Amino acid sequence: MATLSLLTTRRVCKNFGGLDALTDVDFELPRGQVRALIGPNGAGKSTFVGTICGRIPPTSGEIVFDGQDITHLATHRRICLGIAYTFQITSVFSRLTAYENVALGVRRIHGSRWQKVHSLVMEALDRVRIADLAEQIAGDLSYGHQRLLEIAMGLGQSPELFILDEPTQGLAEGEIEGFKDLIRSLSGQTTILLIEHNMNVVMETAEFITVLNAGRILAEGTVDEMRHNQDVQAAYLGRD
Amino acid sequence: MEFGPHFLLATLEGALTAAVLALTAVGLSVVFGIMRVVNVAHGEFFMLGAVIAWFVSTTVGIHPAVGFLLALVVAPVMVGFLAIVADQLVLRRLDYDPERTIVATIGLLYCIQQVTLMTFGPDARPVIPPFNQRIALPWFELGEQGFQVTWPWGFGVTTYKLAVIMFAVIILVGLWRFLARSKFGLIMRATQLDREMALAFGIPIERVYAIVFGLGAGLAALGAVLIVPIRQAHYLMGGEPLLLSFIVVIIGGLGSIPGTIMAAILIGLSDGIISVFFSPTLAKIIATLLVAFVLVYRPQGLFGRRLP
Amino acid sequence: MRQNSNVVALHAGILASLLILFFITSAYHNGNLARIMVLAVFAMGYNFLFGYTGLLSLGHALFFSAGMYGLGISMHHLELSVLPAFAVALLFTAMVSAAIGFLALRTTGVAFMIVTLMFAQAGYLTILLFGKYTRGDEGFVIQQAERTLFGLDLTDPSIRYFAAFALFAASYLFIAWAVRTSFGRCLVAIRENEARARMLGYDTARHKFLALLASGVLSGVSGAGYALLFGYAGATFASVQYSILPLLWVLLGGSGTTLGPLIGTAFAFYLVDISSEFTSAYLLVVGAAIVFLTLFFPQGLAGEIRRRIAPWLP
Amino acid sequence: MKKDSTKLLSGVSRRLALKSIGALGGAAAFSSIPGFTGMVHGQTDEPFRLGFQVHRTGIGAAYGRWYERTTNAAVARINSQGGIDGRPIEIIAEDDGTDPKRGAEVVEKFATQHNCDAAFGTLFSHVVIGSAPRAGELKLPYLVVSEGHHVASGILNRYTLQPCITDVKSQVQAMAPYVHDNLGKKVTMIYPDFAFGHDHRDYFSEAFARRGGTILEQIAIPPAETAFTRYFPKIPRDTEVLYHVMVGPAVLTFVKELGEFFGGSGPALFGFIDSLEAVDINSPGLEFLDGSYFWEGMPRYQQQGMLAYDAEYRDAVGVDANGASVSDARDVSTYAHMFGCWETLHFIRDIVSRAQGSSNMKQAMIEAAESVTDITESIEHPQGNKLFNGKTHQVFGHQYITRVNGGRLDAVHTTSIEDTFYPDEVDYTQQEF
Repeated sequence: MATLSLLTTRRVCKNFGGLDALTDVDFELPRGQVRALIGPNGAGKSTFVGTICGRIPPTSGEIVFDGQDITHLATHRRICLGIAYTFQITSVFSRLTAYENVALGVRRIHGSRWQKVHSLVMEALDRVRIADLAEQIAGDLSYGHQRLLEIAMGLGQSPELFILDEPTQGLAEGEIEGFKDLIRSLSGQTTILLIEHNMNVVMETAEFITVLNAGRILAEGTVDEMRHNQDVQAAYLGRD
Repeated sequence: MEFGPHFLLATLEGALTAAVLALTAVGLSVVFGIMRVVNVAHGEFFMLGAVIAWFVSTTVGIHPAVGFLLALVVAPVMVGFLAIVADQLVLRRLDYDPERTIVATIGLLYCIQQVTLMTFGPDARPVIPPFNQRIALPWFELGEQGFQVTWPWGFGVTTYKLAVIMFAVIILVGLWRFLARSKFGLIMRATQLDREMALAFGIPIERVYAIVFGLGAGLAALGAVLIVPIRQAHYLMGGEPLLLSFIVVIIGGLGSIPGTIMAAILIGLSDGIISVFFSPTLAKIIATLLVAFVLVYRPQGLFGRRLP
Repeated sequence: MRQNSNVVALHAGILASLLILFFITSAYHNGNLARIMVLAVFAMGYNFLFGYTGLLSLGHALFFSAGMYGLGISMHHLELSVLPAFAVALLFTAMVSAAIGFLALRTTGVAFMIVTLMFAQAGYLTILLFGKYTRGDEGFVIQQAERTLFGLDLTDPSIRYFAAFALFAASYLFIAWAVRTSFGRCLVAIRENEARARMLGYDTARHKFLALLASGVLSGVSGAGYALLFGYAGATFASVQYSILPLLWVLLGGSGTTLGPLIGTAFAFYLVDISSEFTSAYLLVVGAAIVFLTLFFPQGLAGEIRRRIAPWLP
Repeated sequence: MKKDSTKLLSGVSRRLALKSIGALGGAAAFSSIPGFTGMVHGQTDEPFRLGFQVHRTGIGAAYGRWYERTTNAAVARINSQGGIDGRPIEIIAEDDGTDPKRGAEVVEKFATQHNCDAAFGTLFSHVVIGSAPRAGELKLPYLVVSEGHHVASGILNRYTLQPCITDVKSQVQAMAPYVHDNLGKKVTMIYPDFAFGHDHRDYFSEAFARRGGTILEQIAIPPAETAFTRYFPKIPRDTEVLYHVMVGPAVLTFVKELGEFFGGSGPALFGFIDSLEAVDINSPGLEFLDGSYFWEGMPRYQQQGMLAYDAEYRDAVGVDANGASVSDARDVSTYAHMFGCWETLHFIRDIVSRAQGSSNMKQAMIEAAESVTDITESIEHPQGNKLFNGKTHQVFGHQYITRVNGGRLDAVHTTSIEDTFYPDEVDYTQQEF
């Protein structure tokens, strides 16, 4: 079993000064799956992925990645194990070029093999269709392009697990289509954990959905199962 | 001197340092906290306060006390005004960029020092205190003959030093109440918390910044006027208050006025008291390392909250 | 790839012009340039930490003086010859830098500024405390006769010039190389956004530590070089002023550029030197020039060139 | 000689004439030395370029200003008498910021940019020590007015001389007998915790112990300190004499707080006037100094019948009988030290005259200086007779002890030159040029 699932969390809790953000989250993500993590605002989605990639230390519980307990591992170590994370709020290096933004991630893996780095960077930029903007300063790019750059930064690292925190927020209609294509093209090779509000995107790309509500896992299942789940609908309707 | 009186004397001296330091450091703290500007020229505003005090008190030749009282008003106002001019001419145009303001205020420091050297000269100049009586202090001992009162050699304090401590306390309490109660205080705090939000609420940020910069410089000058009858005016006197205020502001927690005052008391007193136990230069080293280690293990300062 | 050849040409051009300058300038400017090159190493070391890694230290006088006294004490008291003394200086500076890095890097921002300032102050006072060996503020002379390397008299103007050049060139090439490695690029990423760099899998703490170490050692090289070539070690060089000077040089020249420290150091030197000939109020001129530059050349001289003319400038 | 002086007398004011008669006295001191040919034998119109390192800014600024005034007065006098070897002196003054790095740069500038014939005038020891190596390497005669023990200790080089001001080692050891015999046997010392203070600590303690006295406590004050009261409790109760020396901007605070601490009931005070150079002894807060003793290199207040050329020297520099500027009585001079500039300039004139004709003028100047022994009190050397040691490049002279008496400093003792002697620590003449 352990080899099949790439990521497992057991009874992960996070308490922010008396406020329970996460309670006993047991989560399992099989290798190669595209998983969507949905839930109303404040459900704890970002906190949960934060505990996975190490930005937020869990109060208790354990996190296992690729058979290794990473609960107490430093952030950069986890990233080196093959986790890539794109920020919900764009967090590109705004004074560096788009190229350099992606190259930073690539170089961490391939060091100073410049040719290899170059081809991987251009490939990543190409996959999000901004290769022509490579020499632009990231801060000068449009918001949508910055979101895409953020994704390219993750792609460049060829991660085992790619965590995307609301990647389509602020993208134009055409760009969202491109994003869907991208995810589909990755499925099978890369395990993806997608936090997404856009149900359209979720339905079209995810294979499996986990619903988080008030810091607990409310439901899990295939896209179809979730579409008809009463609890899920209640959680969403209750809020919105 | 016996340990007891020595300790008390060092504490008294420490309190004097703390009082003046608190005024100067609060000045730096508001500038630092609200404008996020590291004002390297802050010590020069202090120095200008002392120099103007000398000028006023020697020009108004009626009675030392009259000149001094006049200086107490004139020096802070003049220095504050000069700071506002500097803010308008330089800092505002740099958009209060943290790095560039450091360099620009280094430039200001050179200019102020050189102009003072050319006008005031290189000598240390004394200001006559408005009053200054030495009070010999008694010490109590439980000796063989029971409870005894002694008058240790050199154990004393002057009335002026005591007055400085009291005056500084009054000013600081007044300032605290002003900032806590007044509309301007509210505006200042709002600006400190969130500059963008304050702008959105229609607070004239640039005017607030100018006033804050003037206020900060004025407080430094006020501290200098108080100390100048004890320690003379000199064109290089700005270095130490700058360094100490800087330390105090950080130790106290960025932009926290009560924290700054607490830190000033702590630094002032410990500077005095550590000197009782160690040889002077070693005491300085220990005090300096103490500050460093406090920050290493509590980078947000002793009284501050961790910055996000 | 054209940019690469530009960069190589620039580096070669800078070093070549410094060599040529020796033959075309007067003895006076020769001496100045030697001094500027040695001090530019200090500025480059500072720039490595401040300009590239984004850590503003106010305590670099500590590293400079560690190198200065490392060499000075070994030659003056232990009677070592130049090379071993230089090695001792580097080792000593590396130890000091490592200790400071270990402690001070627990902090960032203003706290880092103060912590480094405090450690440097403690270092300065320690030099005074051990006045018996350091001669405190007065300092001591490293005798002319001792300052020879491979039989060459380092006090001879031309040999001094080339020794300074060698120190400068080695440091310059090291920096030029280091900032192009993935290590150096990561430093820039840390400067821009440390949290993001960490999320790209970089051990930012280790990177910052190594950057501080390199920065400290380069400053120490400069301090040792200064003591060796100009024959003096004194506590003045450990005072606050010498922590602020490299910051000033770097900001004037352009932080985060390989060329900036040299330009800034030379500019500051000649600003003082020339203005002091016209007026005794030269500090006023210097102060006004600094204010003027920050107002109108916010990125420093080399930074402005990069912004306006040559975006490829390293 | 006679011919020279008559030449000078024609067409100059009576005051100048008086001065030049004084000059004859100075010249007389050298007339016995072979090679001395006179002062007005011009060979070239090229000015004698003299680099003057001035502390215009930094902690030495108060001294620098007066060093500059004294220098200008001496240059005016020398030039009016025909200059150095017939060449007018051109002073190239440059600020060293009281900083050893800038100091060394300035010396380089003198040597390589301005082609100076010599450099002189530095006061602060760290500037001297930082600059001297460069002067030596550039083979520029470097005559300092610093009172530091650096020259005679042997750490400098053949081109560095201190020809007209006694060093601190001599000064302090010459004080020990008087302090011991007249003020008290148990001394506590307060001094700044850097090299200058350490010289006081070491050399006074040694000399005082030799005399049979005891040093009870040595209190070193950290540099740049601005508050002192907290250090005073360390003064032992049985202290008979408090020996104090302090430099820097906070000296007045130091002395004032000392007074406030004792409140008129303390031990006898003996201080180095360095603590109060450029400070009016009648400043508010210094009243308690009345009756205390000071070392002075040259008495600030004019003394009746003591120094024959003092009045004329004061007149030339523009200092009144109280040691303040004639134009501003509040502007007190650094009288105890600045005579060194005046005397050094005249010393330079003399050694150049004697080196005249040499193909290597700079080397010849040093050799001429090394052959000097006695320097006679004269208008050129108004501080008094001196003995120059050519081997150690250091001069030895009389020291003065004055007592504060109703707002002025009255001389109570003049040490002999012998009191300042100590064994040679170096022989610079053995070094190559």
